[in-house]
Amino acid sequence: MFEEYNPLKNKIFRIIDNDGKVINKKYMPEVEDTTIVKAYKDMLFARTADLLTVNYQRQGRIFTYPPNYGQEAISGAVAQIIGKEDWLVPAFRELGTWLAKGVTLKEIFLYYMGNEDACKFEGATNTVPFAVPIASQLLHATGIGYEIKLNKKKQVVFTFVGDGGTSEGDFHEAVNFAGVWKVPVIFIVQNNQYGISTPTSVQTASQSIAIKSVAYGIRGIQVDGNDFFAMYAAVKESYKIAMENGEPVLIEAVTYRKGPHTTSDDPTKYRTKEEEEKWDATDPMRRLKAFMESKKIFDFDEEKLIADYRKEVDRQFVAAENYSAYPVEDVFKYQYVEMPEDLKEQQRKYEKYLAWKATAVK
Amino acid sequence: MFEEYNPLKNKIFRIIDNDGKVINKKYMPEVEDTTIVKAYKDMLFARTADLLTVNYQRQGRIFTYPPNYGQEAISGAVAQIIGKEDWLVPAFRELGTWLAKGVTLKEIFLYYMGNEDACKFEGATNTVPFAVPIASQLLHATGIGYEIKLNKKKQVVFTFVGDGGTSEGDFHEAVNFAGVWKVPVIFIVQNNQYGISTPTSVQTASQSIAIKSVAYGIRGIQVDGNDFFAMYAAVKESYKIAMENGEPVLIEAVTYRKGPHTTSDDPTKYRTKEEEEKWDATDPMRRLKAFMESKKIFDFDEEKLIADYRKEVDRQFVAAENYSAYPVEDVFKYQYVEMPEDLKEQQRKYEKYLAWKATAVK
Amino acid sequence: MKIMNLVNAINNALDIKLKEDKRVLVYGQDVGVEGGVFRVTEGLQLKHGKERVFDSPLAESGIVGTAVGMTMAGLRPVVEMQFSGFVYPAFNQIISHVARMHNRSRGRYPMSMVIRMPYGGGINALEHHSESFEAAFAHIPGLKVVIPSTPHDAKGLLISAIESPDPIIFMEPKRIYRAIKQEVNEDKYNVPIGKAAVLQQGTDVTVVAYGAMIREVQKAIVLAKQAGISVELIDLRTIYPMDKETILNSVRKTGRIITVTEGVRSFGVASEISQVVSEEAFLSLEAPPKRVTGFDTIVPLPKGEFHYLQDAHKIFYEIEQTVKF
Amino acid sequence: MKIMNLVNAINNALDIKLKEDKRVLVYGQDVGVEGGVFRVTEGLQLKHGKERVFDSPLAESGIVGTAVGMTMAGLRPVVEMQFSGFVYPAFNQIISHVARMHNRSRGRYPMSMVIRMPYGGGINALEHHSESFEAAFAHIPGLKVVIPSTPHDAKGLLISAIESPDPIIFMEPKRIYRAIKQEVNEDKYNVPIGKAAVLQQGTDVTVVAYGAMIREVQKAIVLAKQAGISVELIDLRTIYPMDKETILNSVRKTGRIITVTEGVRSFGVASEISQVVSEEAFLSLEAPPKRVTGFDTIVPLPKGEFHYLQDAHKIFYEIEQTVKF
Ligand SMILES: Cc1ncc(C[n+]2csc(CCOP(=O)(O)OP(=O)(O)O)c2C)c(N)n1
Ligand SMILES: Cc1ncc(C[n+]2csc(CCOP(=O)(O)OP(=O)(O)O)c2C)c(N)n1
Ligand SMILES: [Mg+2]
Ligand SMILES: [Mg+2]
Repeated sequence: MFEEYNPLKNKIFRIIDNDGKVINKKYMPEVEDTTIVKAYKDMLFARTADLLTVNYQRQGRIFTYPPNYGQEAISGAVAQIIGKEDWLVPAFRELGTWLAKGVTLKEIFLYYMGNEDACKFEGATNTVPFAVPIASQLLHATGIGYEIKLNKKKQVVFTFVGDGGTSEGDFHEAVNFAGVWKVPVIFIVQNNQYGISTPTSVQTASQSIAIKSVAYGIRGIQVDGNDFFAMYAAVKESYKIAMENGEPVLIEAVTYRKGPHTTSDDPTKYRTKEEEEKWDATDPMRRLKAFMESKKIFDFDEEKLIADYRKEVDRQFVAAENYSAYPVEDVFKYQYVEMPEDLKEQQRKYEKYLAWKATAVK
Repeated sequence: MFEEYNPLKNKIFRIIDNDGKVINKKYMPEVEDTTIVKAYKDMLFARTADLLTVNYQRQGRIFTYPPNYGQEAISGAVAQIIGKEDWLVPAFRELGTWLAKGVTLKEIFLYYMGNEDACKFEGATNTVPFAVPIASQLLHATGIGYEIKLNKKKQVVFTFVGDGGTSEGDFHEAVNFAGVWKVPVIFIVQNNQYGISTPTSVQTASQSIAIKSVAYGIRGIQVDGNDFFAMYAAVKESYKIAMENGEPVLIEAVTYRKGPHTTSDDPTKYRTKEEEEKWDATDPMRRLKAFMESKKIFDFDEEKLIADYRKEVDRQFVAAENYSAYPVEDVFKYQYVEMPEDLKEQQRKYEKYLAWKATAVK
Repeated sequence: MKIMNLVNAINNALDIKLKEDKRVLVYGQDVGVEGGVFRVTEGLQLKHGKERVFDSPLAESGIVGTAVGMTMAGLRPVVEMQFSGFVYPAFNQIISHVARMHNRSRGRYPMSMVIRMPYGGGINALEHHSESFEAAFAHIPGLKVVIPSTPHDAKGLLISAIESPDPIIFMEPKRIYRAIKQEVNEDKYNVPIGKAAVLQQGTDVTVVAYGAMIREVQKAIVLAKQAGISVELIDLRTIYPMDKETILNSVRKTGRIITVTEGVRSFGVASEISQVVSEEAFLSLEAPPKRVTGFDTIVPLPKGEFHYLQDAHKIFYEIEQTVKF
Repeated sequence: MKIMNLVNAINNALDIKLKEDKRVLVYGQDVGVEGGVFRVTEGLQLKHGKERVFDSPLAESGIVGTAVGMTMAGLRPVVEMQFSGFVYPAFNQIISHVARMHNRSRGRYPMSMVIRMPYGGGINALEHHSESFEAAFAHIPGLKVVIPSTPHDAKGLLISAIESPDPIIFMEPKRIYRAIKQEVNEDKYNVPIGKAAVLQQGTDVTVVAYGAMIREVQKAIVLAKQAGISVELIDLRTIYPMDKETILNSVRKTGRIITVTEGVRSFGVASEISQVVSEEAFLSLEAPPKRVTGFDTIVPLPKGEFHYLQDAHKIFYEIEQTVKF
């Protein structure tokens, strides 16, 4: 696969077309029907949650939120492959992968409600908090990869970044170190065509993002990120390479951010309706559904499912809303494991002030 | 040339062999005999100065110095092409190019004697001070390229970096910005096989450094940097592309640092005699000399020339040694164009202290 | 005169300088088509062209580093960091080149460039979107650090910054980007760099602040007045070089000083101001110089952020304590 | 016991921890085969293998960023920045992750890692090889900043740093790397982080210093003694968290304080120490707290550097002035 789709050939790896028809039998992965159904449901759950979250934001119940809408197949595929012991080093737009690792919606909501407790990720093994400074997380993935190699563990690191993020120096250093150290890291670039308002053509003049793998002597591939099967096959193969050879891989997942950058963003300022419509035809869920229908495995009541999902999402949202208040001590106690005396003193003084305020200010 | 030597083909661009014989007639550049002679003399002057400088350092007359020994053909070629209005954004190991721009040995010596006045580069147009933080200068080159483009000037920017420097994020950002902005910058990577003690194989797993150009959508080429004619032809062609199309080019000049990293370094710690001898056979000056002899244009007394050069080098060295003392005010006066009051006050107080010290301390 | 908020005033300053000086460029992430995430550069690309107002790749070191090159080549770039919390990848370029090229080249290449960035908390933002790192910039020799607190000053200071032959870190208190409106002259004018402003005369205690803290101090002054305390308020406006004279004159009169900043407490701006006063007005001091600042902690996420921020009560509390000393 | 200089002592500390704790790794530019440009890591690769002591690519953000990942995965990397002047490309990783991951993950990922770097002037080096930027690191919440001044302390502090669950910026005064020799215990021992040491008792004035400045102050103390002045000398050893108690106890006794640092004056460590004293021992102060520091300038190249450095005379000059106040 990596030979045939060597990024130098400038070919995108695709398996089904926009109508869900298999156009690349050779590489059609063997996926159990149950897995396909599960993947679709995972994606549907993620999309349902994502759309609802935007609603919550509009209602003023959370702060700014970056939607995943349109990019679900990427995480949908990773979710079927990533294991409990594998590491996830996220960016901030791969909801489905977080859920697969065991991060809960409640935690995610808590995060966008502005509480650090979210990132404990209590039910998720080997999962790192969301990274806000673009591309900086990729180096963490490489470092984790080194530990896996050093201790000869059977693990793979999955890490994510956007097309915009490939412009940062840290992208270069992370993939380069991974190439030199030969560590099992799968770098997934979600090329959703924009970094906020900036199109990929302003980020780089390179023919593709996948081709950047050549600069690091590692395998790379450009995949139709809205094609579940292509993503599944590419990630599966990458996983094998990472696990068996201990080598890094760069996957460019070509997709489209159907929504705004965040709930504060207005994409009509910088892109056209025509463009949006063009990409609409590639919607990953519609394509997968069409495939499933043709295979007669779309045998569930989607409306009903969505209704259930909405309830579940809401339940978790309310749980996040009911999360206990932010105690003063939480401002201080996680700064250090061994807290400096002076910081303790700052806390004491602040508590004294709060006591004063409680009586002095009505 | 850039087609035929596309770095994806993993071919090095070479014109003469180690015995100075032309092995690549197709690309043998048209160079006047007088230019060849001048280039050889330039290289000889640079090498003479360089070796003497190491001596001065051993005598304790300058501080640490990074020798150019073995890398002379790269600057030897650039020197014949770079124009008065072209910009030079140096690293710190391209002596011949500095001299071509009009930097004087005296200034260079002054620099390594530890005086900032060196970097005024009074006789050199469009020449930027040496850059110590590895790779950071490359971004300056791209920025200058933007100005050239904006104001439609007829200029090209030459900038240098080492193989080690390609690992830095700034390398990535600089070449990437240049690709996106399409600006006339020639990035020359002097791949001298080491960054201090670290071999290139520890810097990157990529097949070559030239191939990194692919990641930025720009032209690149791997050149035998110890082959004057190959360097000349590649730089000439790059210059044309930069000037006429306004495009950036990445040249990997493969060479060998025959000396230590700096006068404080001991290369026997990390490389073998055999390796050094192997590379000795590729010495750029010997190869060019062999070519000239075969063409019967080596018609000068080299020993005599070296003797003259040594005198000139020494004259400039002594001039640097006799440079006026470092006045107190120079510590302060260049920090700002508009000096803060408090800094003036710091200077006044320090002068007061010096006056006290002059009387109080015997 | 026109009613402007800080965003309008900064936009206006950029517009004026883009129009009058062809060397001026404006670029950064999303500043072109989008007009910046805070809309500070809105409309400028349309007016001044894509070559002078444009989106850059997503790389802060790249943005600042290329600006260094442009400046050497004679341009006067005004670059934007999308948030001050994302300036760190550019730190090497700032400290090693922006701050030093003029000295390194012995005056040949003055770094007449401006790095703009919204800073500070109070907008319910994600991590890294709320920081106040001015103390570190002010500690870097070669830079000047400017922070306006009103639309009027923002415009005049930014114009001065763009015209300054020295490099300016221009930090914009995003918490009050749209909160403060004022009549602003539409013509060009300058507010000088390095000069503080006495916003209110008083006799009992001097309060020094800047940026979004000014508004909070003003509220605290109302409380203080009710308690019979007369506060002198100084808006620092430039963090470095600091207007020591204005501060010292005030403290010589009041005998007491409190500095209010958003940033981290230790090794912060308040420590510097306090020490300047201790050193140079020691005998005038009737109480220890005090600091009202953030804690030595990371700014908490929105649910905990109010603990970290300075508000009128916290400031008043310290004013009262200092006056009682 | 064995005679060691700072280089030997640091090497010894790394050796001990590499041997006793398999989680410990040492990497950075040229630290493996070459043993570092100052030979601090000499011999360690041979002893502990290429997988645990190795050369990295030339990229500081890469070095620190990968160390963050390794730490999350349970290793305890000790990385080297070749000079503190080259740490800036790693600034984003340090401030955004090293300092914050523990808080961000609410305790799940403590950042038990060490970033070592030689710092300071006085070795006739090129630009960027002489800086002292500890104040900025100390201003970053989440970090601890340690600077030894003797071989004994260097070893014990580095061992404590490697064992610390919090991230440590470990700055090594390269000017005295080989200049100070001492009998050092070859066994493992700890010197606690956050504790200053009173190196000399005195009654007239407290001098706080650290790193290479200690030796200069000691020389100044000889001059002071000749002038009949009794100096109490405190070696700070940890810049953050600062041992306020030791400083305050001393000042309560002497009534006077001078801080001596190599770094830039404004917004520096001396300002913080002074302010702590002003705030908490105001009534004990008989003279303004004073700073003996570098100027607000870039460290000059070797020909001018001596102007910038603090020496015994400059320190004595200030001691005398303060005592006379
Ligand atoms: C270092 C840094 N610079 C700037 C930002 C502000 N910012 C947040 S998201 C974003 C765009 C990211 O684009 P891309 O990498 O394509 O990811 P996408 O949002 O499209 O998923 C920017 C500029 C940031 N978070 N970090
Ligand atoms: C940012 C930065 N990191 C580290 C150094 C220290 N240093 C100076 S030269 C050098 C090696 C450079 O290697 P290379 O780029 O191959 O250039 P060469 O010296 O071989 O010409 C290093 C690590 C530096 N100057 N700047
Ligand atoms: Mg994107
Ligand atoms: Mg090299």
